[in-house]
Amino acid sequence: MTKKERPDNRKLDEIRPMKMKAGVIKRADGSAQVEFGLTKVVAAVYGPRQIHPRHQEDATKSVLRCRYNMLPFSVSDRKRQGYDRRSTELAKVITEALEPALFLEEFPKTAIDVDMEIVQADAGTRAAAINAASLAIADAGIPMRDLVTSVAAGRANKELLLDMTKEEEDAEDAVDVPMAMMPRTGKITLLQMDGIVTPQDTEKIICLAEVGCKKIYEAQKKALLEKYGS
Amino acid sequence: MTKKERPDNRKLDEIRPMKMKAGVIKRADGSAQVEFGLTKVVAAVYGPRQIHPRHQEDATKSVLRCRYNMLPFSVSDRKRQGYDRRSTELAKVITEALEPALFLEEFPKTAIDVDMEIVQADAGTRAAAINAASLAIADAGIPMRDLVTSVAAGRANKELLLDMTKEEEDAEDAVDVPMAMMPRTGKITLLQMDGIVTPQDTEKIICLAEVGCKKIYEAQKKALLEKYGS
Amino acid sequence: MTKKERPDNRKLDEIRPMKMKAGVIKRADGSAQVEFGLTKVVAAVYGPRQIHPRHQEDATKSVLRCRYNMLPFSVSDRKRQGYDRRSTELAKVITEALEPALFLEEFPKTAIDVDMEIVQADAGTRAAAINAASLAIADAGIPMRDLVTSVAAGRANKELLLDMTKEEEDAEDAVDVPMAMMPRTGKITLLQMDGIVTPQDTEKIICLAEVGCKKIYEAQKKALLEKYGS
Amino acid sequence: MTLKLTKNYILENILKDKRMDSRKLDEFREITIETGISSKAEGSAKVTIGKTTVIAGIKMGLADPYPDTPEEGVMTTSAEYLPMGAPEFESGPPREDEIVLGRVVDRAIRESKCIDFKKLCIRPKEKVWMVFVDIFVTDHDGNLVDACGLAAIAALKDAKMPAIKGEDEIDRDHLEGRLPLKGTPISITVRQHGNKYILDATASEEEALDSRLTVGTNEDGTISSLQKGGIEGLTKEQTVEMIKLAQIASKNIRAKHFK
Amino acid sequence: MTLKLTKNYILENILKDKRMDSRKLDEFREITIETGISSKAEGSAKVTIGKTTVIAGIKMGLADPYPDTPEEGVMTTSAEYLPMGAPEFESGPPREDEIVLGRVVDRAIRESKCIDFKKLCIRPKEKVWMVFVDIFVTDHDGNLVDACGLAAIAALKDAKMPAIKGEDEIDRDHLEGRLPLKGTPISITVRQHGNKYILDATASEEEALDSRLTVGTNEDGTISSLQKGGIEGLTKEQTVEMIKLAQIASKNIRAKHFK
Amino acid sequence: MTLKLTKNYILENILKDKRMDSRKLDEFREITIETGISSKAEGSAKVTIGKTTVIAGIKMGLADPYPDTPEEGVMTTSAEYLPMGAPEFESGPPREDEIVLGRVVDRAIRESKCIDFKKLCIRPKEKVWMVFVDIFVTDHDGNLVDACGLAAIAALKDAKMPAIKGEDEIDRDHLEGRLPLKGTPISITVRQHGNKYILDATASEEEALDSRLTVGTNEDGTISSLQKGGIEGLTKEQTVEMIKLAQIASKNIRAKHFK
Repeated sequence: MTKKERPDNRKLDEIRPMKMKAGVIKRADGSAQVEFGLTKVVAAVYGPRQIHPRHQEDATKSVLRCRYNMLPFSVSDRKRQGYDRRSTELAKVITEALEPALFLEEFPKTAIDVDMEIVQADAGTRAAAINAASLAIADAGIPMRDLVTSVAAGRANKELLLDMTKEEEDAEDAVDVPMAMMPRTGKITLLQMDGIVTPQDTEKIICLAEVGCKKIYEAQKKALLEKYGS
Repeated sequence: MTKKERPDNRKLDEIRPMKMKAGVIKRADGSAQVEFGLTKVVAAVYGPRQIHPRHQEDATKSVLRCRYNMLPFSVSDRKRQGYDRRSTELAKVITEALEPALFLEEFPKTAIDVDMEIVQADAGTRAAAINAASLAIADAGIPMRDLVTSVAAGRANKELLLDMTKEEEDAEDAVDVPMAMMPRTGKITLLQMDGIVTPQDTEKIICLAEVGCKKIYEAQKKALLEKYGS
Repeated sequence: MTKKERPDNRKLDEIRPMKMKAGVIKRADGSAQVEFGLTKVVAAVYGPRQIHPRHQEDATKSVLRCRYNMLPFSVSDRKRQGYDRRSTELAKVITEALEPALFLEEFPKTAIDVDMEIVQADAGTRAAAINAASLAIADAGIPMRDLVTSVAAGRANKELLLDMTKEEEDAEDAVDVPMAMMPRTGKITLLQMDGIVTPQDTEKIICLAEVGCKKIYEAQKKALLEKYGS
Repeated sequence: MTLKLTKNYILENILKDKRMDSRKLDEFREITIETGISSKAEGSAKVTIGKTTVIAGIKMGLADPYPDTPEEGVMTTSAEYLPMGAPEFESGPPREDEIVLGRVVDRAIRESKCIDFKKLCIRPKEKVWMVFVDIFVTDHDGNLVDACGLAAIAALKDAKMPAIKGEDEIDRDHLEGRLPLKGTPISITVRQHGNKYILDATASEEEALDSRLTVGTNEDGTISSLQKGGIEGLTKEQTVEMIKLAQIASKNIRAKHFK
Repeated sequence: MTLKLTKNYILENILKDKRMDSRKLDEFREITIETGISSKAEGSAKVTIGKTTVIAGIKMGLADPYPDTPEEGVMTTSAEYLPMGAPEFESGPPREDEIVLGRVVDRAIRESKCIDFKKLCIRPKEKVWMVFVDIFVTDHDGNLVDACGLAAIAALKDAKMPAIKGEDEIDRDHLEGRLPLKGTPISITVRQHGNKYILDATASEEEALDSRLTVGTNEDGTISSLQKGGIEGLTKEQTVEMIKLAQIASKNIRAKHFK
Repeated sequence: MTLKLTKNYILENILKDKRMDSRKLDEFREITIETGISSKAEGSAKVTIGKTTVIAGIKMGLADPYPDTPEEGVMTTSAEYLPMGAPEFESGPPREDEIVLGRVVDRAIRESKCIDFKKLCIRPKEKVWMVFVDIFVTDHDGNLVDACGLAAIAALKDAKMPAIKGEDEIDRDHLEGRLPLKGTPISITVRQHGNKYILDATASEEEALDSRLTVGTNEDGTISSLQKGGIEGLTKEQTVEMIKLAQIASKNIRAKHFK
């Protein structure tokens, strides 16, 4: 499977060139910048801290609040700022993807706020955002069960492949499966899929995404090492 | 007056075929569905219950809060959801139409919430909504001085008539008089009018609506009997 | 400089015909109407009074809250009501222009609310609004260090001039410098400028505005005398 | 806030035909109507009724006609409480009361058919005039519906028609006469307590007498809109009596202010 | 509110293959599907699953095509909780849960390619049909995603195409057959606890078993959408198992309700 | 929060010509300007001043011209605080401070006439280019106005013009040179305490010295915008002095960063 090549000369199970850096926002408690090819995301974390408005407080745990936002100039046709349904949904599924990795019950009555800003968008923004958020949470020194690692796998032009570009996502037969997991336990914390596919291929795509996550996991750990030494 | 006939073969003082049923929404404290010809409304009640947001609380009485909403597919050209001035006004006049029948002072610091949803609209939606709301309040076991009963009367094609259809409402000389009353005391609790008419005919139209309300009153009582037995 | 004349036959340093009247809104604690040529503003003040919403309360001082609003029919093309960025900015700079004249620390936990409504707009609305607001605050009996006085000076058709009309503001080389001051101390409390000009001319324009403010100051004092006698 | 005591005092006096400002039950406070208060508006008016003041302005715009009336102009009416108008008014999105106020005034104008919308058509199906009627309460001492209705019709009568230049551009420097209007619809609000009826209630009286009927009246004696308000019910007989009172009051105002 | 006790009780029972209403773990409550519930809609349906009720309506409108699909019609789907549907539902802007619900249903329809959008083109690049799918929850006792998905596809199947008259005016009095549809996509939500899986959770069960996977299934055995929900993670093996269960359930529903 | 003690300490030191980070009163922190930070934008830039970071992006769109300038393109500028930029920034509608920030930056660009809007006309009266300047604060340690102004002009200078294909469709794959720009307007904010003036205040210094003047400067020594901020008044003499200081600072920045 790994022999065939793609428009950008990658192998089918090859991830786009990655850049990861922790600690990019000085005021934040933790932050990270992550690039996958032309996709670029900055994430920053504040917390655990007092929660506003107060009525959102939970006496039994910290409330994880995520924002996913595309900057107006991150896409070809300018994106208007403000409420939109896609961003609201992504914030929700990203929150659910990150939460299993955190010990929220140890910080009752507080909030952990994660802001993810898409600077450049070329497919895979939610995966890049999760990777950046996960690094930013670690950078903030918030205890975690494991890093959360994310990538999309799928199908384009009859091939199952990893980490598709926008061009590949636009293929006639495209299937897109964004996935996030905690590599240590293999628990999948985000799974979505769009596009018609057999159950067998679904399983193969999930396996492919799992392989991708493990590679990204190494890159995440390296980025933390670069900041915090060994 | 009752001899002439209308496009749908009704007599001038004849009400469209009615259907009324109490107890249609299982989660609600009380509910009802009411149909007048092609107009179909569902109403449901929650309360008296704790009020949110708290600053709306009234230490001397329960606050009656009504919502009147047309579903997008209840009319020919799709209706967008969200704030609109007509619905806001109708919610207000319907609240005023229902309130005299209730003993709000017996439930201080609470809310009674009435949700009226228009499923199919063909003239007379506010009257149908009031009839349904009134049944739903009774179904919720909230004490009432009397049922509130409502119908529109008016004029079309030179005839004074009861319970007009959309077609009749569009007549060149149309006059529309939605009215609600508590039949036992004859007190009018909602009265609106649109269209040019003499004071004499106004009085006649009000009388016609009064006759209509009394017929509907019987149908409302029957619907409650059907649910609660005799 | 004062020899040349303008489209409306004014001298370069001449202010448009002014009308000022205190006490025009009966319900308000203080109010005033101010006209400069075709520009007409009404301002009214409530306070110091309890503040809503409560979280805006400041334990150390009164909160000055200003609203600047153009009525829909105050301009040629109807102005839609509701949030707009220009009005928000003007409310902010007007608040900063008025605040130095007030003893806010003497009324902790309260609000002073100033509502400025533009009835007719023909250039200089923010200056007229400040003059009206200042009179309204005095009319409300709220203690002040000094009246705040405002006018715009600038350049049009190569001449430096005072209190421009809309026509003059539209000149190719127009420079607009709205300014407010407390005449007794000479302290400038509002200063904005739009248009290309040398630093030397900037200074001259500021001097011109200062002269204008002193004239307006006299008119303001006269308006208060007219209401309150000597 | 009116104390409960004041409320009872007002009600007791009304039963004795007395009002706090010595007016008769069916007597209006002094009305003044001033037009042309904003030169940027196509038409404008300021109406005072006692201490109540409202201002209205007319702007003309261009719009696509509604599909079901392709040859008719359109109108939109709004009423807003300015924060200056009363201590309890606040800046923000329109409140329920303002929306109802705007809609009641709108219907009184619209249903009286005083505007000839056919004459406001520029090109059938494509472009028609839009009449914006914007009303603001600057000083609130009761009876806003009647004051806003008067301000709206006075501003409409004051309005000049701008010209059209080129393709659908409004030329406000050239005027082409007045808005196509006929008649002077006037809304009168009657409030009720027991078998007593009062006109032109002050803000304090309104707190005491919530129950009311607004009647849209025309010159020829017809009526073209009704709106009951308030929580208490009315009998049919009371309704008929209130319509009569509104008719008389509107005739007087029409005679005095719209000759 | 479900007490913590109830939650534990539910979970313990599920481990013993028991549910509070005596159903088997993979058993649905009774499903009813009624179409044509609003004669003003182009298509409509009411779906009940046990005590859960949702209604859906289809309206057809006209729109400009998207620049990247100039020859295809468009669709928009929304799901809303009506205040009547549960004590905790409130009027107001759509909440996060409603948005996700609408988007999951939208994708299940869209990605199954059951609507032939090419046939909804009126004039390429200029005018296409817009399919509005509006879904409302009127009674909430759990499993809203599956109920809303069923209501959407039932309403789409019920829908008639209006005609076009003149220049881009919709003529709803003349109908031109049905919406161009093929297939019956059905979404099934599987919830998980330990190594047990349940279908068609009630509201109480949903509070106890947050972790879930919604699978969009097609008649030919393919799947066209997945959406994991809830805070707990799933293993790959669990995921595969849940997809299988969804396949079986959807086959049964399709056989029984969409013959 | 800066303690009152810190505030007094800052003020006392300034009177002795000392700053907490050892800078001279008229000394800027290190400035870096990086362009091309988003390949999807027509132009983009990231500016850091000490620990303050802002990013700006330019997008080109199509618009109808304003009726009074039928042959000129248009520009819109906004500035927004991202939640990541400071603990007190929150998601939501733009706040007063953000609106003023955006408007001050907008006017400094617009009034300097550095953009040749006539060259941004596609067809007079019908279609013109719209320049969107979107600025975001990602790290806030003071002096946002100057940082945002630098980011805006750097992004504008970085911007390429897309081509037009067919009827008013933007072709971003083909570029047609750069935005028609002349000059490099730079805004400098001077803060004042007693007879001392400081440039490039940090967030802590801003809390201590509220009174300020932002001066929009041009290469030829002219100025094209002024905006006083803060609650304290300024004398005429102070104003003149602050304008001078801004002129000098902007000359240095222009020489170093925009050769």
